[in-house]
Amino acid sequence: MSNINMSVDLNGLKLKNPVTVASGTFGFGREFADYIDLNKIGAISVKGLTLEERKGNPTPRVAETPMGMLNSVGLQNPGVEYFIKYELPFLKQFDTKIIANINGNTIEEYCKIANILSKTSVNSLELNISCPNVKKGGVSFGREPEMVYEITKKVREYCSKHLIVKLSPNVKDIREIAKAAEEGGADCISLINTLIGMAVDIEKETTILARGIGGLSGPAIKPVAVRMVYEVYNTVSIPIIGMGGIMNYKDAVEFFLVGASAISIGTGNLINPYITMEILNGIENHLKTKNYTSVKDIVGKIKIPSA
Amino acid sequence: MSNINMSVDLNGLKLKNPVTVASGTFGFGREFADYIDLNKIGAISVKGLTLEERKGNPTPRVAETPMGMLNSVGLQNPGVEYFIKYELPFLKQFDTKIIANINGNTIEEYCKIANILSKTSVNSLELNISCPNVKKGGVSFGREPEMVYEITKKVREYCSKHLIVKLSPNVKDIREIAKAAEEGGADCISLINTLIGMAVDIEKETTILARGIGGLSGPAIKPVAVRMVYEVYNTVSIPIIGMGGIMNYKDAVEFFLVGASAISIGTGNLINPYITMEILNGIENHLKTKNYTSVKDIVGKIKIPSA
Amino acid sequence: MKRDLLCKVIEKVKINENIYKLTIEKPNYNKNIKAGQFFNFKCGEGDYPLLRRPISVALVKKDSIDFYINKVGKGTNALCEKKEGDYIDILGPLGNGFDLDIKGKNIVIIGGGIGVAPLLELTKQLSDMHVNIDVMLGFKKEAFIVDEFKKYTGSVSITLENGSEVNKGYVTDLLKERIKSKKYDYIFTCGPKPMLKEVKRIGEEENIKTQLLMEERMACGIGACLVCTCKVKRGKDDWNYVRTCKEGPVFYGDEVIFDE
Amino acid sequence: MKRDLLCKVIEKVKINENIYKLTIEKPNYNKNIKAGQFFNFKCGEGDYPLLRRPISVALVKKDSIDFYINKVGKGTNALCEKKEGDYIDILGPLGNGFDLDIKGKNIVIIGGGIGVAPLLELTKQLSDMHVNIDVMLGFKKEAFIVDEFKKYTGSVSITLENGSEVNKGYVTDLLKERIKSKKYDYIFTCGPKPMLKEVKRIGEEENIKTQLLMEERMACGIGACLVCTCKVKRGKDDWNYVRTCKEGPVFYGDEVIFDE
Ligand SMILES: Cc1cc2nc3c(=O)[nH]c(=O)nc-3n(C[C@H](O)[C@H](O)[C@H](O)COP(=O)(O)OP(=O)(O)OC[C@H]3O[C@@H](n4cnc5c(N)ncnc54)[C@H](O)[C@@H]3O)c2cc1C
Ligand SMILES: Cc1cc2nc3c(=O)[nH]c(=O)nc-3n(C[C@H](O)[C@H](O)[C@H](O)COP(=O)(O)OP(=O)(O)OC[C@H]3O[C@@H](n4cnc5c(N)ncnc54)[C@H](O)[C@@H]3O)c2cc1C
Ligand SMILES: Cc1cc2nc3c(=O)[nH]c(=O)nc-3n(C[C@H](O)[C@H](O)[C@H](O)COP(=O)(O)O)c2cc1C
Ligand SMILES: Cc1cc2nc3c(=O)[nH]c(=O)nc-3n(C[C@H](O)[C@H](O)[C@H](O)COP(=O)(O)O)c2cc1C
Ligand code: FES
Ligand code: FES
Repeated sequence: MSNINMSVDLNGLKLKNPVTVASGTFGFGREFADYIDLNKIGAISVKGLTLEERKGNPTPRVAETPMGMLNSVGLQNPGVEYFIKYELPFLKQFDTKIIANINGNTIEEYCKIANILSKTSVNSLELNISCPNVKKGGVSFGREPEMVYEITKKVREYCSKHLIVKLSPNVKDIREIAKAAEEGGADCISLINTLIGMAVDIEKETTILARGIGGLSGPAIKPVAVRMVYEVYNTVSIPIIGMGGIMNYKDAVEFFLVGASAISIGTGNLINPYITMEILNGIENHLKTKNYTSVKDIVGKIKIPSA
Repeated sequence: MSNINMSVDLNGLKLKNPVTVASGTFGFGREFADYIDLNKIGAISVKGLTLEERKGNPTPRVAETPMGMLNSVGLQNPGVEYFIKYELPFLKQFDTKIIANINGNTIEEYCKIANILSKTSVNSLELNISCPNVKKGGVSFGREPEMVYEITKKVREYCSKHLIVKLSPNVKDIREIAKAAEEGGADCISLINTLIGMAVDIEKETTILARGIGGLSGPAIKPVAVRMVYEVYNTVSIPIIGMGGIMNYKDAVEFFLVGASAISIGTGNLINPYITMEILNGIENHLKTKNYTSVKDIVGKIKIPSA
Repeated sequence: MKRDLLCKVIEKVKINENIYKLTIEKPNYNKNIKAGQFFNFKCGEGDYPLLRRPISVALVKKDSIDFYINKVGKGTNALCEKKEGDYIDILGPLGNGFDLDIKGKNIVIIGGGIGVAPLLELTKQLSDMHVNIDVMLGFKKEAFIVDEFKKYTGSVSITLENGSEVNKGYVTDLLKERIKSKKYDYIFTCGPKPMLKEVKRIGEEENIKTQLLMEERMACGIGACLVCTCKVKRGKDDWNYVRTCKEGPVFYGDEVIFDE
Repeated sequence: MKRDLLCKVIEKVKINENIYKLTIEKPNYNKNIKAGQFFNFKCGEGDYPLLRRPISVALVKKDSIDFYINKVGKGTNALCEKKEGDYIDILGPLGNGFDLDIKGKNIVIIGGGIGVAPLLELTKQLSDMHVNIDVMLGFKKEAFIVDEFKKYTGSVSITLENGSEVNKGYVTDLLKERIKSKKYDYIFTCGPKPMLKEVKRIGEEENIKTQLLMEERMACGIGACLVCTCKVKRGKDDWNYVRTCKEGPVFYGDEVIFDE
């Protein structure tokens, strides 16, 4: 397989391969070290971090939907200081890039956490302005271009690391949001976060999730994700990490073709802990079969038949 | 079954039962008359109409996605005059309500068609400001509250019939859109239309749909639809026709519980032409088992466990 | 009213690595089935995969129907997992079927790949009409159901794209060859799009009426959703999209516009 | 490194209308399986249904494991459709399992409904430790696997919610009755939430240590996604959400907070 060049450069963040894992679906990596060699992953985006510990939302936090799942974790995490002290050293043992997914109730909190993490060995910060599972902050920062521009610009001032902005699909026009992030100073864009959804237990006449709404992920949302990556690719000039329902190498290739420079696997990890390795091999084989020499060859190559 | 009251009043439009069929998935009814008794359907929303005939988009117009489908029909229809002359008389043979789904490139066109149809025997007009499959008009009218208010208000002036406004889920906040429709003079709201999506043929490196993007429907979108109906129910006081991925009576009951007064079946018709009758029976049985006497008893009854 | 029914798989035969024959009990309503019609199959268990898959009627027997299924994806793979005794939800018969109200005595039937399947019932029905039928079947590597065709006509020829010298080539080349010495009144065909295009061209060149069985991605199969359109001529300079599942899947060669 | 594996269904036995026993080949890595652990099952074909379903280890044998599956929805129904010889993708063993490093000789094991399944392996393992085990099993209408328990202890009692006068009632009532005359050192339990709550209460009241096997909706089953949380005490006045799939599914009665 060595003759395919799998490395990608996400505008300063160099990955040995384009297969990364999505925040919230890979914990801090520990659980997966039992199944796969973490050295072989392009990058790991860790569970969303906040300044202080968060307990998260009440249980039940998950509901299965047709080819999708709703989660309502609510950013449960031990806080950024705990992460730096106890989780980051574990992760730094591996030859992979560490992306810290950051969250806050206010812009100031985002800036503070960016500042703190800029002094650590994480390789990139991922500004999560798209979490639907918290009362304050979260997706409310990600739905208006003006707000996205402002928060990106402010955080940029405190972030000396590579900066990714993670976009919410719960918007009117993803292009204007992506443009705002680019103008605000993002080095890279990741998308999509979850769609907001709800599921009902018709016997109990309650929502299945204790909190009512949750974030929809998995194959069900793939068509929306692919469309949004396509739109953003044709709007901004910074690279894109594409995600949303990737379950096999074919799904991954769809994302490269519409313009993602790297892909991220979320829900797929929860179903098959070996999935990253299977997809990595699958992509390489596909490129080989089609006589490409680098994964970069197919990024954005899609054609629209009637265009 | 006769002891359950299934009739609903959608703010002036009285249906014998709350099971209706969604525009674009039931043609003008003819094809289904071979399978079911159209007299037993609450209402039929016909294929989207325009002033002039439309040929629609190039083929392929359909792609299957995980528990969903993308369509790119592009409002192919014979034009409103043809409809009135050749299709409406057929439909009026049946004891069901006829909803004319109307579309235009400009507000003027919407008004014109509303005016024309107001003089016919259709029972309601459904203002479709959410079609993702046309270049002009369509969803672009449905994404900003100001625009929704304006078009609803203008069309209202020309529409002497019951007026439904059909909302797009491709928005930032469905509540403000619904509010705008209500303020503009809508009698009723229907949602959701399709999410915008894309699917890729990785061998050919083209999109599967000739036009690239299409509208995502089916079970995959149900969690988004349920959430939006819930949000809108808690925002406006006009009734809601809920739809998006309803495949069985359980799905239908989810929609009632979150606030829909009637439900509409779209993609389900394409998979099972008997589905409306099966769902109608299923709803009645469910209500019986739970000792309700009317379908209205469960509308909006949902509880959020942690609230 | 029509009823769609769960119909029992009576027999399943592996034809080759990729193709299975399913013999399925006839739905128990009294409905004439025409050659060129199809059934829309629910392939998996429950709702997944979501859409039905159209499969042509290959042979209508007294109480059952033969279908030939080529495994190409989720749906056809799931179908080929069905076992004898299982029930399948098949909706149909759907579509127009071949128009057998034809003039002329010399018929040629040209099939390519899995597209040969619906031509079997056609050959059977035509053979009852006492016309001369030449059947030409083209395959990639391996022929199948040739013997079935031979039950209805003595003239069955085969080409293989990767064949030996005797029969190597495209089936349309065979047609072009034969046409030099024989005057056909009618061509019926089904197969991959490039083949249909070429047959249409030949028909127009030689002034022979053609009927093409067209494949298009479908959803409902009953004419309700308008996703399966085929571009056809309308009047002199105009065109129209019509439903492959309803106005088709069989079209006259001179009405179809192949420009997409 | 662990490997999840496609494991063969060796035997399938219908226990009653709703419950099946699946005996599945052991994954071929060398891993100790503890009572109270579970495997996370891929139930359908391919990707549907999407999430795995957790099923407790009921009995570990030399080369195989018994699981008892109660059909309640899509996933468990699909599992019960599997046939002998089919392969299932099972990930595990997962979770902490029961803590068998216990003090005291008098053990009571209380199970309700399908929750009796994991208690079988527990009973077996405890029986090797030469302690006294009273097993009390509660069912709605119909008891099952009672004979299996009898292989490991002479004391197995049964209650049926809809039973005859002899054994009618809740299993927790039986426990309350017995406790009057017998001093237990330890309670192990698994079953519906209201039952667990009641057992915890009794344990606290009587000052008997309890271990509860808790069920919670899961996704990954390996501790990565934090959706399966259980509310437990932390320190004196604080609490925390911990992962049922990783820190559990077995918790001490005195740590669990039942307020949701
Ligand atoms: C009128 C008609 C008759 C047909 N008769 C036969 C037959 O007798 N035997 C047979 O093996 N096949 C036949 N086909 C083709 C068959 O329907 C497709 O191969 C099948 O739908 C592919 O489904 P899949 O899930 O296996 O593949 P996938 O590629 O996973 O299917 C994905 C989607 O694309 C659609 N699709 C993919 N390929 C085709 C195609 N070639 N034509 C139409 N839709 C397609 C599917 O229906 C599905 O919606 C016929 C098609 C039509 C339109
Ligand atoms: C640790 C553990 C051990 C278990 N052991 C067994 C066992 O040995 N035998 C057995 O029959 N069942 C057992 N269960 C319950 C079993 O996992 C559920 O009944 C099953 O997941 C339901 O799936 P379904 O698709 O049939 O039902 P659906 O209702 O269609 O499932 C929908 C979703 O809800 C979840 N869900 C529904 N009910 C439960 C439940 N009671 N617990 C957890 N998740 C649920 C499903 O996992 C799925 O994600 C166990 C559960 C846990 C957590
Ligand atoms: C259980 C769960 C927890 C998640 N937590 C986070 C999070 O903390 N931060 C974040 O940016 N995204 C979070 N996400 C979103 C994912 O990173 C990803 O954007 C989304 O799930 C879409 O990808 P997928 O369909 O492959 O899962 C979470 C998703 C899931 C399923
Ligand atoms: C093939 C197809 C055509 C459609 N055409 C229209 C249309 O003309 N007008 C309209 O308002 N909605 C149209 N829709 C949207 C549906 O009416 C419905 O809002 C949507 O499909 C969601 O419901 P479902 O998931 O039950 O299909 C169409 C949907 C499909 C699948
Ligand atoms: S497939 Fe629906 S109209 Fe042909
Ligand atoms: S199910 Fe994912 S952490 Fe427990």
